[in-house]
Amino acid sequence: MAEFLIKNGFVFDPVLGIKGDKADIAIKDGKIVETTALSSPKIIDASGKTVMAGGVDVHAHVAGPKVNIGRNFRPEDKLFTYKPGHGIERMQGGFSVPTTLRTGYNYARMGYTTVMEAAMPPLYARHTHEEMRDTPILDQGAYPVFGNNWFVLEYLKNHEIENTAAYIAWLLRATKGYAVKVVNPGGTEAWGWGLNCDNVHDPVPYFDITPAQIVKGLIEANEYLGLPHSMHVHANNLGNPGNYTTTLDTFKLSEGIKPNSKFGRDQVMHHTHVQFHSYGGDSWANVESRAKDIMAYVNSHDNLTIDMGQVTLDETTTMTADGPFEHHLTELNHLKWANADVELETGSGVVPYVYSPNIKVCAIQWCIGLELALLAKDPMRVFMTTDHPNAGPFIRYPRIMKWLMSEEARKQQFDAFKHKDKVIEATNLAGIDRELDLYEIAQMTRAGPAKSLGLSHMYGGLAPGLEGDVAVFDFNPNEPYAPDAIETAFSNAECLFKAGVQVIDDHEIVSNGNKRTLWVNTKVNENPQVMRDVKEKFLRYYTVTLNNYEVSGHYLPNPYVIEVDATQ
Amino acid sequence: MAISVNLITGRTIQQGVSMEAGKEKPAYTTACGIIELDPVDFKRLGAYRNTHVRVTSDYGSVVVKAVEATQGPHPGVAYIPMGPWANMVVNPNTYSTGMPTFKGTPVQVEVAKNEPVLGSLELVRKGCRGELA
Amino acid sequence: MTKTVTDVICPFCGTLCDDLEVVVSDDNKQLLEVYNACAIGAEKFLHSQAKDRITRPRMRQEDGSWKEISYDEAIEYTAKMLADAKKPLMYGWSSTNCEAQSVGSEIGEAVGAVMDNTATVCHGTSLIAVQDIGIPSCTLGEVKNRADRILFWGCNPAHAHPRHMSRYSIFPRGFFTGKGHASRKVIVVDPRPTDTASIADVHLQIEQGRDYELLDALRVAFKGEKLPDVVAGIPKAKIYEVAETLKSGRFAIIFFGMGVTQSIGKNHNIDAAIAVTRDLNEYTKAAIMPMRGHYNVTGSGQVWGWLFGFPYAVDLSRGFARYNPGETTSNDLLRRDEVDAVFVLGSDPGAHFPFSSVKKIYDLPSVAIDPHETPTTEVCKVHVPVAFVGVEIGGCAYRMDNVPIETRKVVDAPEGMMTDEEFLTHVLARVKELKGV
Amino acid sequence: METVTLTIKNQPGLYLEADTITPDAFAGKKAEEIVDLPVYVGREQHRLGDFFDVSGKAGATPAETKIVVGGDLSRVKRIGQQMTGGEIVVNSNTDMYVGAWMQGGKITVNGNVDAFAGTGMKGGEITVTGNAGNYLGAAYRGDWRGMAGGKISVAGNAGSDLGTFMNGGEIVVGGDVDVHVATHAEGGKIVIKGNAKSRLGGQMVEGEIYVFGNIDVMMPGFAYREDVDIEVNGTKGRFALYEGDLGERHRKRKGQKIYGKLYQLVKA
Repeated sequence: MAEFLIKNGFVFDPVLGIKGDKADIAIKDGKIVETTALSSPKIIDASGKTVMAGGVDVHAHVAGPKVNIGRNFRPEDKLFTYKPGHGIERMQGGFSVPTTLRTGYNYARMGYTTVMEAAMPPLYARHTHEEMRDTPILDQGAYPVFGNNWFVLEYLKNHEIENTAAYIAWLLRATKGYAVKVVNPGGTEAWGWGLNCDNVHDPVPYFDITPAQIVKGLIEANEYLGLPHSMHVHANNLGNPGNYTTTLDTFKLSEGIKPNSKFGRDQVMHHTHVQFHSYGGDSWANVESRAKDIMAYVNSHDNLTIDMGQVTLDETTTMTADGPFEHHLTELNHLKWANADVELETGSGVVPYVYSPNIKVCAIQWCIGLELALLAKDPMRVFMTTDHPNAGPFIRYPRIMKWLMSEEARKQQFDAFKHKDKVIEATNLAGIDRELDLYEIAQMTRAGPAKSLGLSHMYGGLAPGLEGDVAVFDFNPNEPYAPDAIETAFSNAECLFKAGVQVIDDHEIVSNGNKRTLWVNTKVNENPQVMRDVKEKFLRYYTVTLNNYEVSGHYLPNPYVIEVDATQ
Repeated sequence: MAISVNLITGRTIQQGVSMEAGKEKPAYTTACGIIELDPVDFKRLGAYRNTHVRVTSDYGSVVVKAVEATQGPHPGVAYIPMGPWANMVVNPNTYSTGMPTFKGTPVQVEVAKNEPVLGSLELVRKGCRGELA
Repeated sequence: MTKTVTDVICPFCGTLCDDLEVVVSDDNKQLLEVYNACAIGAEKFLHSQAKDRITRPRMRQEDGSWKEISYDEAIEYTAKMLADAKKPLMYGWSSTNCEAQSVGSEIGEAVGAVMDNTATVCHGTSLIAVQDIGIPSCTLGEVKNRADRILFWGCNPAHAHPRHMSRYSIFPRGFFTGKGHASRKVIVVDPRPTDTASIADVHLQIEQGRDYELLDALRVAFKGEKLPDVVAGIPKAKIYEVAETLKSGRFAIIFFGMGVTQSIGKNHNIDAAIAVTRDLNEYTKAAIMPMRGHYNVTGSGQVWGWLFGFPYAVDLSRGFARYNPGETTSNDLLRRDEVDAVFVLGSDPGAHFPFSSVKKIYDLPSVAIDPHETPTTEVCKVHVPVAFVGVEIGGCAYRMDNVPIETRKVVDAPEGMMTDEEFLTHVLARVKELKGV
Repeated sequence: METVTLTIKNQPGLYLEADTITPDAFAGKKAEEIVDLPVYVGREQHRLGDFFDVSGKAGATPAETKIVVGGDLSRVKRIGQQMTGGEIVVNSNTDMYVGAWMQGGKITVNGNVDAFAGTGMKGGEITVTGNAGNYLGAAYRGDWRGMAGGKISVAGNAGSDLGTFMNGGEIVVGGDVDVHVATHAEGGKIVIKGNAKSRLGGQMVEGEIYVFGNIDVMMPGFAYREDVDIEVNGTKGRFALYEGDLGERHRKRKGQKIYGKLYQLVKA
């Protein structure tokens, strides 16, 4: 394989602790190596430019059934945003819900190389894998959802952690999944009857269990298995005024549980898109930021990581396994609503949404997301996301960088709000003058998420031995720049290497890379009871047979299996 | 004497089975080269069951065998199983939706005792070559 | 000796039953028996064994007769036809697997084709409605386990989806529906007293073509507003009664079919039915589902969705994907003389398009890829027989509720026959050569 | 105002996509530059000059540019698409998408237009002396933002799906209309001087429809309220006022529910 030497760039790498110093980065045989290991590398002159590891997205909705509903039911999202094929690039379409090809190319342009699909309905695992297969360049994995799964509800009702763990291991293997995802625990099952679980103690109809029991039990089962990632939760009560208390109650469920993982993570809970969960007030009229309370908790509890879910002020498409929330949303904005409940497992909904700077609530949401990041004491535990496409499309990450790195850019946005004064009153952001630097950005977008995923042995840094995922941006951090220059430079990587293959050269996509699908194969002790339960449920309640459930290797042409041994 | 009826088309199990067994086979014609009429309409037409009839709309004409409605009564409504016979007469107007108006075509039905019901391949071939009466 | 293959997926309709058992000879050459399938599904498996099956490509001669040609010649003809055309129509894609659909999409992209599937004459108008108003839906297992109000509107599963009622909708005993049929109220809306209507609790024999009005009347009734005395031939008392029945259920499901998608109003009928479903969610839980026809028409819409962003009628001619039914749909393209070549795979427009469109196919350069001899193969210039997907080759298919299932190969195709995917892969390679890419 | 005259000289084998025939694309250009603008037949790109004789020159801005198109344009699509100002006169029947997503200026078609004219129109004026096809002044597929402003006048008949998802602006049809008028509308005004068939105002939230002739079948969701004496586009008379769609959601203003309004002429 080719050798590359990226010379003289300003390097930002939390793994090596380099904070913008000039350094040379060497790539050989797909990995980062010591510069001395190269014999005749292709030289990339990065002088005056920024060099970082490939970006890692811990939470985005980029592949699978609800994403495709979003594409297919929004032809207007593609109007006048088409891009013809060019060179090796195939044709691309879609703004808020891009086609798989555009997804791969646009992440690559931002210097991202690993993207996790945040919610895979197990019964639709094949679909998710088909889309990931057709997403070029990126390494991907998908999180099957567990928080409303009938097996889990029945086992955890009696706190049967070992059975839950055995079932998780089985389902991860059957679906070729990566981690344990929980969305509105219990609430989506309640939505099967048009109901919801509004807080962590609100019992799930019929199943006689509370969201708190589900979340805590799944954390314990996750640690019983020692999976690479922690339990990854989207709590109850998303998007409602006053919901920050539910969020804090959910956080607290992680207390007292220690990580048990050989994969280097320190957290037992990842709470996603916390912006949507940090609202005070009791109505849309008096909704306010509670980011300070939320971050006070996060900053003082190190077994927890979070991501932002930053609102980007775009017209977008919301989609989540939180079925009741999407119904609530369509009743608010009257736009088209898709819902897809999945037997024994989960549900989902999709509704377009316009985050307008002229609407007070949207502007407050924008503030809250930024506050979370700017109040973070440890950027290794607070990650940049938009919960793509829920709070905005992922292509806005460079714009979020601009807002995080420049108080001036935030002021410009405040000035553009119609209800600026009311927004300032309801939030803390105007009083925060912190400006993040690129090192902190690299923590939030590279090293932090990689560590949280249990993948710091592969991604997130530039230390020898890690994957050869390296991005070069046409940005000189040592010279004065306008805020917009950040967005421009980080939207359009000059060079990108993915597993040692040059994917972007001089801002042009030159390779479709060698995408891999990551999944976790967990070895557990034989558990006849769980296997009996699985057989029975398939016989009686599922509409596919057990033998037609497991995703075959055929769907993962280039798998990367992470082996976990939980037999001890 | 011709009668006017409202024609709809659709699937039948016989249409499905014979289609999978081969559209070139006589069973397909038996299943789909028919029009299901209500007894009341048979009376209006003055014809016996299982008589060949000519069905004509603004869009075309086809000879099929008239049989008694299997899922009736539905006076004034006639049914030809989906297939090339029905498609000789259905309203192709899509109203700019892509979808022809397969259901709800006003047609005239008249007795055509001595005219043959063609097989599917022959019907389509002759139609394309302009060889149909 | 024989062996039995279990958990076989039926490649006929969108019900995509996956519990068939097929007995084959030990050498995988002969398919002998089919169990658990409906009459249509069984026939599909058994027909693959027909002795008179066409196993080699053929080309129509000047005198109207067929001449056998090699697969290579068929590939050459197809690739040249597509590469030469300014705007070819590549139609069908519903009776094949997603793997073939994916390769076909790449061909379409390379030649600037319009890609359309059988939804165009089936549930295309449903897809338009979904784009306008959305669709609250669910998997079929949700229906089995929860639904106590089953409404079939303009569909007749007894004939079109024969095992639907026993597997999913009327009869099964699910988790919350332990009494099966007895735990459910079944309503059928159809202008004919169909065989499905005969097992319903209520049949509304609607005046044909007045679905939009009746659906609107239900919405008026939900809100307790006044109705005219009779709507669509149904007395208002009956409409109020049915509205109450739906509202009083714990979980209502509406299944709909060609009765609404193909009658006047088309997408608007579905739009109104979805609006009814939305309304019901203010009182109880409700979902709605199209009774998709071909076993993998849903899959082609999914594949094009993630590759192009649209579920059917995708115009790639300008190098990017555009969509507008009425313009980019097969029957409009053919009627308006807007395409200059026709490629058909996995469908039979010759039998299922209005004849005026069939005549246009006959007048154009055309290729049909189909295991069967059909009215389409009869009017095309070249017919390429292929292996039966789901019988002689596996691959992914999507059920009517979008659940993907991997179909199984149960028996070998006749010696030397290509699969859809193989044929298309060769055509793609040749197209790329011709285009110099 | 400067005038550019286009006369079609070659008919396309299939259809010609000519979204470059707009004052916006022509502004600031001379005839010899205009002939180089791209047009498409299927996947093939051509020059406008391959199909049209071009004479005259454009003004400096779209607003100062008038385009007169002649010859048989029945196989030409997208004339005036997305135009923001200026004027186009089409002296022929023409195909789909005339003035689609138009924001300003004026289009006059001396002939018929096919479907999707005025799709997603925001402003400006379209006048058709003949008939219009389906989806006149309607929204693009999936978009809840249909016609928002401007005016469309058709002397003859219009097809189905007139003003679907209309939010504003005005459509006047001199003749008859086919099924589905103002479906899902949340605003705007539609005047039908001839007869209508059925499905007027289905799922209508707000807006106004005026019908001077017959209505074959009234939506069950429309209820008769009262007779009113009003003047509509120069016609004074007594109209029966219906409100609906009662099955649809409606906003409240000052405690009053706002319905879609359907006026049918009772007596001129």
